[in-house]
Amino acid sequence: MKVVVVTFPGSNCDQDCHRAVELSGGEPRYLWHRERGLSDADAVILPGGFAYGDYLRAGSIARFSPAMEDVVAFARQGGPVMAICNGFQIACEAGLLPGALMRNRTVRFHSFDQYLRIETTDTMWTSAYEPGQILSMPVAHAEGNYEADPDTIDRLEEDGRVLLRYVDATGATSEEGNPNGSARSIAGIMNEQGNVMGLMPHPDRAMEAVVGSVDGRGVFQSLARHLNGPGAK
Amino acid sequence: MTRYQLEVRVVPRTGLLDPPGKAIHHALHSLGYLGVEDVRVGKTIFLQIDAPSGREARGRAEEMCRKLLSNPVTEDYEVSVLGEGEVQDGTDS
Amino acid sequence: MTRYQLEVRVVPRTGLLDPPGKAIHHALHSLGYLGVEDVRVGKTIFLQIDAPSGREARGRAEEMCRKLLSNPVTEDYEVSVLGEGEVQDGTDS
Amino acid sequence: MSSAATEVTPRASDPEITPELVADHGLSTEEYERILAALGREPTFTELGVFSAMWSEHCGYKNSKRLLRLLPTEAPWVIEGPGENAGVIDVGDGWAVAFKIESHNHPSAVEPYQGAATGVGGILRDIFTMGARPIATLNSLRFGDLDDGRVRYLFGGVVKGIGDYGNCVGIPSLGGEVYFDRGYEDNPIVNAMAIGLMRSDELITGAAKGIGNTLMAVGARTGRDGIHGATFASEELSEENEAKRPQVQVGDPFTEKLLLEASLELIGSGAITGIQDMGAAGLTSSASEMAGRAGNGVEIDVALVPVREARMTPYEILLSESQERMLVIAETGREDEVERILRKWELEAAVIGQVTDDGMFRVLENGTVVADLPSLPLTQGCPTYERPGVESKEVEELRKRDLSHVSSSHGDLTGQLLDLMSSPNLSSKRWLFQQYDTTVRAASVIRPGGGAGVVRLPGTRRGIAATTDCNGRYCFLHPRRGAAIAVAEAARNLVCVGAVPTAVTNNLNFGSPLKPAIYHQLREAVLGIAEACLLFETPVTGGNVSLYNETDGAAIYPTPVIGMLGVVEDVERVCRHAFTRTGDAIVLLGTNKGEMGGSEYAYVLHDLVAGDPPGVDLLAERELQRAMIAMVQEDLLGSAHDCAEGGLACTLVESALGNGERSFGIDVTLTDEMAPVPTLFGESQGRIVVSCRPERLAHVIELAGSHNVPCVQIGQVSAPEGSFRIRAGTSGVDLPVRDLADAFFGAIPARMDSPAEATPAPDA
Ligand SMILES: Nc1ncnc2c1ncn2[C@@H]1O[C@H](COP(=O)(O)OP(=O)(O)O)[C@@H](O)[C@H]1O
Ligand SMILES: [Mg+2]
Repeated sequence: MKVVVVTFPGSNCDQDCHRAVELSGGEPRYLWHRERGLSDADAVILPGGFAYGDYLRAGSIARFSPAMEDVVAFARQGGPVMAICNGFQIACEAGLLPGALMRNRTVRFHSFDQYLRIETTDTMWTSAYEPGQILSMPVAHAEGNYEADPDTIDRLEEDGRVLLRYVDATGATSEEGNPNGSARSIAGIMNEQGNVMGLMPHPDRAMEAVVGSVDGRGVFQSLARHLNGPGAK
Repeated sequence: MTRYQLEVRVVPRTGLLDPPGKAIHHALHSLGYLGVEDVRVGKTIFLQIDAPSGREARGRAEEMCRKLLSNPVTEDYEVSVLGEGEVQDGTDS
Repeated sequence: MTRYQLEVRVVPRTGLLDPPGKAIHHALHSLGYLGVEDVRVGKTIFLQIDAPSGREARGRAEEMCRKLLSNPVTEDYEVSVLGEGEVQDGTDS
Repeated sequence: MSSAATEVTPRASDPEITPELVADHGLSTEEYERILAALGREPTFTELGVFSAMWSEHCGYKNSKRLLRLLPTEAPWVIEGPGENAGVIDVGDGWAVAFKIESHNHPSAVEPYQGAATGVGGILRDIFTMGARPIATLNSLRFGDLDDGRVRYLFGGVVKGIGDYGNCVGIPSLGGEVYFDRGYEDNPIVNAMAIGLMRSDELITGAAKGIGNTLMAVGARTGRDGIHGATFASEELSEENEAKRPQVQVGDPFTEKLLLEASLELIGSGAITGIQDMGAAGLTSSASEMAGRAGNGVEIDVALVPVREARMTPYEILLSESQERMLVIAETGREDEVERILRKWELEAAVIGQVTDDGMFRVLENGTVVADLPSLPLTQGCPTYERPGVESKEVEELRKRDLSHVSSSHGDLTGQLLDLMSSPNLSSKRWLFQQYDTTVRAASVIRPGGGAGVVRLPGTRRGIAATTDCNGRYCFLHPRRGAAIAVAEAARNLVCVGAVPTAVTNNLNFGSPLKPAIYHQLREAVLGIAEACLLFETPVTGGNVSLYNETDGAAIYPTPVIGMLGVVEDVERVCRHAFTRTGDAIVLLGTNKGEMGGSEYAYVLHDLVAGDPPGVDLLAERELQRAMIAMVQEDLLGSAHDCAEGGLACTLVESALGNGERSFGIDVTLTDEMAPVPTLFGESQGRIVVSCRPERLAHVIELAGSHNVPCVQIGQVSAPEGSFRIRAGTSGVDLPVRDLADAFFGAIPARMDSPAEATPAPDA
């Protein structure tokens, strides 16, 4: 799989994503935000970081970059887009995903390992996991509090488009297990077509046991399986 | 061309949760300000815009709000023209 | 007791670097808004305060600014009373 | 030496050079005489400002330079010692590491958020201007009592400032330390350390090489931030409202991130020959130091420097400390290439001058020479002083104070343990480091929360371990021993994870060296560091000196913070501080001597900072280090944790609780022949608590014995969520481990949830 990692000037997880693709047997390539060209891409990653400093609102400025025009077109044609952390914020601002990511309930930056629960495995992003599987991955964000109007959230739930939820050590959703205060403990979602996924936790930092977790591998494996499977283009 | 001073206020939409507002509310209560009943926190953006008319300047600012300065999902905005005049002292950043 | 709506504006002191203002300015230029000459970013805090008089409400808000809402070293503040009245719809956070 | 050819024109608005003005610039009469001799004429106002900055304590190391020469700086693995922007060591596999620590104490006292943020910014620039990509930061902090509202304001602001800056740039925090003690009431300490990685043959230095090469100002524009120079008067300034002159530098981490990437790309392109941060004393120090290092001169026209505000004077432009700026020396003819790289990163670059062959630091304003100074006296000629040092009687008395009532005190030991674990000094620092991104770059093998942190080097199994340590109370009571303990503790923290201690950076935070009692502390502390570093073969490759940390004549505790790096051969084999298995043997390496002087127990339970601090046997430490490294490399251990503040009991609590994932009960019996308080809470050095499978115990004991390290089993790890039980003679502690967890993890959050006060800073 050929995966393009978009680098905005303030991206700081582009290298981590690049490596995660390599570790998953894919061929990563960077795309500078001012450049264009996704014709060779099987998938795109919008990595974490602070794209343009994010002083105004996370992701607000990044969506105007030339590369993003291509990413939006790529997504509209069904191309897989994985939007991690700041990438999730950018994808929401760009209208690729519904809702918005507001300040954490604590008004502090959160950096720790977070328990997550896989809500559905029937997607190109989660097929390598077990239904209901509990994962642990690093989170690192100040604006990860997912909000959308109630109708939108109901539809996400009904369509099975909530992929991941924040849970506590027992695997249950709870106030304590949802530190940033996201609506219905949502940690990751996908768009209607299922080809754009946004998530706040970092699978790209959970690829090797020596750094604490391998629970992020499944996301990349699922994507690889989808791209290499019989239905692949 | 005149230089207009505008103020853009971007505020969290009513009904939506406002974590900074809530945190400040909590802190004010802890400091003993019990009469505080609600706190909401927004952003104020002061713009200096060169435009042929105040109307034009305001129109541009409103466009900027829709495009960049506010998030349509979570925020409302309001533009007001504060004044007009000559180029100020001090260059920009 | 009346409930007063107040607005507190907190702005970075002149001469200090304002990274958010700088970033927005830059972004607006890239979007083609070349007439924008300066951008500065501050906070607006809306308070509802129950107090016996508007003067009292404003006095308290000013005290809150000194104690909590503004940074005495880097920011200036300004308090204005927007209105008074009954308890609004939708209660606080 | 000075070239007679150039005419220096005083500016019309310059104030007259009077003895008062000279004094206001922090220069003594004798120092001013030296300037006159070096110039052969009177300096202009601009020149006086330049000299005053370069001969300040910060740039000139007036009162510390002679002492710093006592530190060992050499070893085969040292690539770059003190003197450059950062030290550089070879860590194997073709990799080198640049690292340094820097203080931002005073700015943080005035504005904690920006002060701390810009401190991080500065130290990162020192690293990437060496051509190294920052891979980790640490921070060493000191505040007053956390029960005080203003202290909470300072602490909260500093932590957020460090976090927001480092998180945005994308550098993981690997660790650090924080202490709360009245000794730092009005003078917080904020020291930031950074570590960067490069190929060992890719070093670039801050030297202005190549006559005719071009000087370029890069990055943010220059504003009137942080201009020192006391109460000078200039026409331009008095026009404005003096009160509005900004005293605070504001950090812009996004611009820093761009500068970081642009600098590394510039260095990689070969289009530049030198690069340096415009840090303290801004353009003046960067330009003159770069000229000085290459033995060349520079010529700058300040009118070409991009400014943020109108009508800035040469004095202001030369001395501004606006953040996120760099000075770059471009090869002649490759300026366009430099500009192209900077434009890619959306940064400004301006040609402001060139490298000359006459050894002069020459400044023009629109072509008119406003300063023309020989660079050598400027950068090397700062007079250095050796001062009289005498120990203060008061401290001597405190040290000799009899603490037998503390040792023999009785009472509820379980309650006392809970009190200690709820002291912010001993409680978990989770509240703080959870605001720092610790996992970005996906290479953090051991994150904050135990002892040393470990980060993996890309494409290898090798890692770098890092720690910062210093107990200011020990240093106050016995500066030389306290400083040696700081080095020994740092090394112990490193060997606990399995790293070989390799090199040191240090930050000397002290009061005014003009006072004999303080100068005594400074000299003694340097001697203590020197002795320990020499013995441990951990050369000092750099550091920072922060003096005059005083308010109303009251100085901070002498605080020589040690930042130490170690090399880990195999990151798959590191050892952590938390117990891992029920049934494991708990083993103590080293001996308890029951020392209570300067202890946390005496502070928390008797409100005392007194007594003779623990002794330190450096040779025994050395043996202990070797034994520990061998044990970790042979994979014998389940955990290892150094005994520090709070003594053995607190070490056992920390190992039982880990970072809160899982808590183990323990069953420990101590048979030392001393009273329970020193048995549990004495702070003897040279001790490490390890745990291992019972079947490996014999091997552990044998290995310790072969290094002459005392080693006994003291108990075992019991069930998760079980009882935490230590018997010491006829008394002891016994409580559910859950209660300890509540105290340990709850202490700082509980305090930080109560309101802080943001009253104006004392000197704002
Ligand atoms: N200011 C800080 N920043 C980051 N991590 C910190 C800070 N203070 C403490 N820590 C982390 O908390 C843990 C415990 O600190 P400390 O008690 O000083 O450890 P030790 O006694 O082993 O030196 C360490 O992992 C340390 O890195
Ligand atoms: Mg320590």
